[in-house]
Amino acid sequence: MNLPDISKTELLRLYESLTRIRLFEERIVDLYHEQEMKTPVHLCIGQEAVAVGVCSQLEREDYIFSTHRSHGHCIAKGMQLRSIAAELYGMDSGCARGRGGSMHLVDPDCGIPGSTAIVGGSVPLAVGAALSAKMQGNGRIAVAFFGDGATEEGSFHESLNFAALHKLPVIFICENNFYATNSHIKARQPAGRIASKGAGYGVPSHTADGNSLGVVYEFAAKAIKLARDGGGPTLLEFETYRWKSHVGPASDFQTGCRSESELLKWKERCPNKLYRTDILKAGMISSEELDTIDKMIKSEIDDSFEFVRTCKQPDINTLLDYVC
Amino acid sequence: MNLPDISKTELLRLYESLTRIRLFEERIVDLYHEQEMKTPVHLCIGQEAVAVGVCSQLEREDYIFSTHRSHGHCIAKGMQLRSIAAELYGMDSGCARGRGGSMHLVDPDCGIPGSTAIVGGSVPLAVGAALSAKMQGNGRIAVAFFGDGATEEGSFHESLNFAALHKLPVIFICENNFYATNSHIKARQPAGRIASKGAGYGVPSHTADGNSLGVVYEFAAKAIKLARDGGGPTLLEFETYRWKSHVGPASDFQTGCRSESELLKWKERCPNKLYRTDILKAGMISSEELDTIDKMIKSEIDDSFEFVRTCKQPDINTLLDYVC
Amino acid sequence: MPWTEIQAASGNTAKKTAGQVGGVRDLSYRDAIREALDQALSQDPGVFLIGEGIDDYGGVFGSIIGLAQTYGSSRVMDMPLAENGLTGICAGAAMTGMRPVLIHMRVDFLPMSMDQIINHVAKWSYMTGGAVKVPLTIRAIIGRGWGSAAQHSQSLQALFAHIPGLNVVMPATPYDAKGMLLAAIAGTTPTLVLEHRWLYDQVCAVPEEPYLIEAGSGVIRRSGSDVTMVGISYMVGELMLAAEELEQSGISAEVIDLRSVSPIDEQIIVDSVRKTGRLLVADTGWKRCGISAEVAAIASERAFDALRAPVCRICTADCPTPASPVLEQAFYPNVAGIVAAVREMM
Amino acid sequence: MPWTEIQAASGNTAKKTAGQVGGVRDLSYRDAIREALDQALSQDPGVFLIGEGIDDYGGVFGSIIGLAQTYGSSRVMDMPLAENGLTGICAGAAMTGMRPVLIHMRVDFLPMSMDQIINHVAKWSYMTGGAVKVPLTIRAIIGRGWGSAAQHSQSLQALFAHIPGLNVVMPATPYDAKGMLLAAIAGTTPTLVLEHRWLYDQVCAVPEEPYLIEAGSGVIRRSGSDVTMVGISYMVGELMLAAEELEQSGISAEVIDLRSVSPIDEQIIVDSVRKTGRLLVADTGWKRCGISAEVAAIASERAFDALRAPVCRICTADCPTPASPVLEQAFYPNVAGIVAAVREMM
Ligand SMILES: Cc1ncc(C[n+]2csc(CCOP(=O)(O)OP(=O)(O)O)c2C)c(N)n1
Ligand SMILES: Cc1ncc(C[n+]2csc(CCOP(=O)(O)OP(=O)(O)O)c2C)c(N)n1
Ligand SMILES: [Mg+2]
Ligand SMILES: [Mg+2]
Repeated sequence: MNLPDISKTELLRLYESLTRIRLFEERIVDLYHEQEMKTPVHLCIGQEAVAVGVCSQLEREDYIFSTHRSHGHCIAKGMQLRSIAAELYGMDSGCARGRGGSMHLVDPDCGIPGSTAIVGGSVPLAVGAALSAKMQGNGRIAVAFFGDGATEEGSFHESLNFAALHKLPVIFICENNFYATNSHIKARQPAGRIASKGAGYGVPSHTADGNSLGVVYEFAAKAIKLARDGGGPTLLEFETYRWKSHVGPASDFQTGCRSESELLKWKERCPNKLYRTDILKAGMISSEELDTIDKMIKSEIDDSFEFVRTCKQPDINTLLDYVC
Repeated sequence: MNLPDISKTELLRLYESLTRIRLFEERIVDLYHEQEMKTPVHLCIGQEAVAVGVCSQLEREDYIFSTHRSHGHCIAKGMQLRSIAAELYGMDSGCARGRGGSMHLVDPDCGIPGSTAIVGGSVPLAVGAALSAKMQGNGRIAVAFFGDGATEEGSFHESLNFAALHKLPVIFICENNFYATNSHIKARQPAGRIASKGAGYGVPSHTADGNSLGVVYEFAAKAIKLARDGGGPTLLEFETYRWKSHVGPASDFQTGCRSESELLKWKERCPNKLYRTDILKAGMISSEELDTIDKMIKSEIDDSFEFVRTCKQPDINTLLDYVC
Repeated sequence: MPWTEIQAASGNTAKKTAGQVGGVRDLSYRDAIREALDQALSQDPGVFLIGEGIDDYGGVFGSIIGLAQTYGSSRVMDMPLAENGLTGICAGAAMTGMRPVLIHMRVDFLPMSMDQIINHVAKWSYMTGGAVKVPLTIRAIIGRGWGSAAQHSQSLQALFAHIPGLNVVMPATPYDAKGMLLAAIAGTTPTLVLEHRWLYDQVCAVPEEPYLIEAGSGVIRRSGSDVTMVGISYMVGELMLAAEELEQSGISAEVIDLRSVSPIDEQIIVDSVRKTGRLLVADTGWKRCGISAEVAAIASERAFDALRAPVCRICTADCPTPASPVLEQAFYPNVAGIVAAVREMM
Repeated sequence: MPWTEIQAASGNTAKKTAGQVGGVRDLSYRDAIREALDQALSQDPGVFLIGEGIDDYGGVFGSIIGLAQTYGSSRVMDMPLAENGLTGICAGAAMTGMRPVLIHMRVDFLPMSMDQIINHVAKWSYMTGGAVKVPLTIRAIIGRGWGSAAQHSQSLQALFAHIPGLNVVMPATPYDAKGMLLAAIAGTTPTLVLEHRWLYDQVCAVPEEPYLIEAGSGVIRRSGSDVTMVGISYMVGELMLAAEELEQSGISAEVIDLRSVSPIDEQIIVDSVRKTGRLLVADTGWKRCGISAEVAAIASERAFDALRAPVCRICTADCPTPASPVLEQAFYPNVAGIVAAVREMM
């Protein structure tokens, strides 16, 4: 058992966040076939613990930068589901006014200056936000979320070097789900090297279980403290797994790109189920309490998609707005 | 004393190569003020041992890729001084027919597919040549020469990863002269990290004295053997120092960008002088023999610059030739 | 329904031009590319394909399906996500005897490798006085629709056409796709082959045996006398549809498929404009300093006296691609817009 | 004689336009830039300068000399050789309250950072529905001469002008350099400021206090009635010299300094062409899909009926820059070529 040493309220807040991400994305799966959500969705089902373990410990003002697979990070950081749902449907009330879609979630009020669909792009942007925080002396920190594939891009290396050189308050969170689209990490990198790259810059680095919220929480806590105390960046590689295909609501093992048995093995280590089991085992929380949360989240999700029906598409006369 | 374990003839060949580079570049220094050599020269005086220690052990068919500071590498790899000198003067008989100038020396017959003035550019090109050699099974290896500054570019990281993944026959030779233009490495990288980057890719890596030809020779020999035997890449960081300013024939300590005392300290460890002393000490070679070589090189250099006077500028009607 | 399937469903349709005669079959754009690559791989051991995840079941939208199985992973290679480095690596291989075909699923990833393309690949031959060539082919696919949005739908041909030392071709038909790809691989000039995703299901007659179509020649897809409509890639089909509609109202439009945006076939433009006196240019990309600007400039330099009306440019709107479907529709030019523009010209 | 000194010596000369009156002094282009940056740094704590080796004694060809001493290394920062990463880092800082000025000694290093510039910086405002702006200024210098060769002398404005979401300005005078740089830093649109190395010694009257010149407006440098000559950056001076020469033979040339290549001041071009009926465009870069193509296209769209002669484009030759001085001279356009072209037009 691996629970963070925090209050019951806090433990429940984490449960709520995990559940919100999972159920929101499952709702996308349910609705996608209607072909009304005309945006490529990269679901993070199976990877929720990383988003929650990290973001739940950040202040609202702290920055995160995410990727094409950003729903989880943004929800965990506190974005309203309504503004995400509306964006998925390209509505003018979406977080990016329908201009961005799934891959470009944004909410500056929640410390989310944006998400990028270019692999590796989120990494230097987060370093820049950390530089900004340091220069302004506002005590904020920045987090870059990215995948195993992104660690192959030069921008990752350039970012680590600069962050280490200036001891910037930034945390590099790599969600190693072992695949980039359908390409296994073995076809792209020498084995087991992601965290070992930190040494090349003098950046403390660890590989850990990304499906255990407790583990993620603990490593993130240390990294956050280090960053806030002026100790500079940390690189954390969390091993995890995505359940759905790279993009879209389907599963993909049928195509032969990976085996069902691999998927099933990881499903047994479902981060949400593991956490639920752990907090129940810990004894101070009842399954009824959790069911109540589930119900609350469901109605929150219902509300967000109902909200979409009240939204308007952008006016085509505004096509050229916001260019700069 | 640090001498490679090779025959007298071989030892003399190394001496010859060191001397050829030094005297050729000193001649550039002498002539540059005439303003006839209208090309930016990045001299490697002070760094000769790296070029010679590595290139002297390569076959003619092996590939090297160099940078803006390429004279030494190309001479050590066997290029004719005439074709270099003519290129410096922009002549049609130059190695690049006057189109390239100092920063783009080339000689495919010597295994030099070219040099690039874009920092970091030589690194992936060399990896590509190694991939080519491996695919063709021709037993060749490739060497990338680059500076400390180049290790900050993303291309360095991307290249190491790919070379390690495919165990390509390529050697990464970093000449760490502690400066990129006038910027000290401390302002650009966390201290002492260049060779430590290799671990991030499982690439054997070493830092060594780049002013000792014997040391360079020994590390290069191991790396070359490993590459030829299918053992994959090696990263070698050789610490050395450039005596002249970043570009041009002058010295630069007067400007305050670095101290004269630092320069003088390194000048005492002149790679050519050290080697000369070592081989004389070893006893089988007399200083008369070395003086004879010096004289021979001098006349070779005289010849190359006299040759230039017989060369023609490119015909302006050929401006659009060779574009593709 | 994966993103990519839906995109494929929305393409316009080209007319089939022949049936199964004498080694000539109807082939889709996707299959024509596949056949070209298959033939190149089998004929020349120096050819290899490389790209991110290209050996997976999708096979780059079907365009190389099965080739990984046939030729093995050393000839059809997966690669790390490192576009600039890999472009340099392919360039280095091309300089030393190989003929790599580097494949990007989206044009939008090319900016990552601009340094190697612009500063190295395009300049190497010139910079070495012709001593070393870089026979590198880069395939990249233009995305469109289903909220691809700003970073997954760019059509950046102008950036590359601007740079001397590269060929940039944009085949609009399966026949051209095969021939231009084979010519790119066989030649010594580094070549960028830009394919529009919405062309992949188009079908036309394609000869079985290998053939080469060199960069630099356009082709007249439809003869006409009242207006010259120059287009590239996916826009050629749109122009054909517009031409049919214009015919209804008695306007005879000539449609030129440029095929190659660098070099550009200036003569075919000039000759046509001299005949029709009017010019419309339709691009898949942006207007400012784009292909349409170049074509317009060529006409006003070399067919000035023949021009009887202002040149008209049909391009995507002056903004990044929006995600919203309604904005997407407003962003892209369409047949109705082309028809209206020509009517205005008459 | 360092490379850079020699380059500086070969510039053409602008006329001084005023003396030391009321806070207006003669200032060199280099000093005007320096003053702008000094004022921006002192007025806004969010402004910082960053670039490779920018804090050294050379101070970016003198254009920021002394500022590192005045403002310290946290406001005038050296950086690693990592152009793409640092562009992203500056973008991230710009999104979160800072106003970075990223400095490149050569335009040729921009292709390294094209992904961040094209895919991120230029698109961020649109992609976020205007929620997040990127007030980033990038300065880059166009090199020329002394065998700078293919990789150290490019003039790549067209690549950036093509992309919506960026301003691209190319001041030709010290006055504009100061005002346009200050406007770039003060605005919220990411802006690329391209400076020609051969302009650095030019001198003109520059007011002491800060002032802003927004991107998008051209200026008439010389009135004339027979031909409109549109130029940018260093070519404006060449056009002025050509205009003087043309005057000798009774040809009255109007010279327009575009100043900004994105947005482009279409109206000033159209109005002038409507007056003169003839158009020549002179660019510091290549022709195909370049600025000259865009200006020619604008004229043939919007001033078609006024044009009395084919448009003429004056650009660098269709090849990479050669190192050899004789080839260099043939590669670059010059005053004689401009004069000859205009004579041909009359
Ligand atoms: C620069 C770039 N190259 C390629 C792509 C296409 N692409 C989109 S997601 C992806 C895989 C990314 O893998 P990883 O970083 O591990 O993230 P994951 O999808 O596994 O979360 C690829 C190759 C892209 N968007 N950007
Ligand atoms: C991509 C790129 N950025 C910047 C430059 C300008 N530049 C030329 S040489 C140089 C320093 C290179 O330092 P290093 O790699 O250590 O090589 P050294 O000059 O010390 O041999 C710089 C910054 C360049 N040529 N290319
Ligand atoms: Mg992954
Ligand atoms: Mg160095």
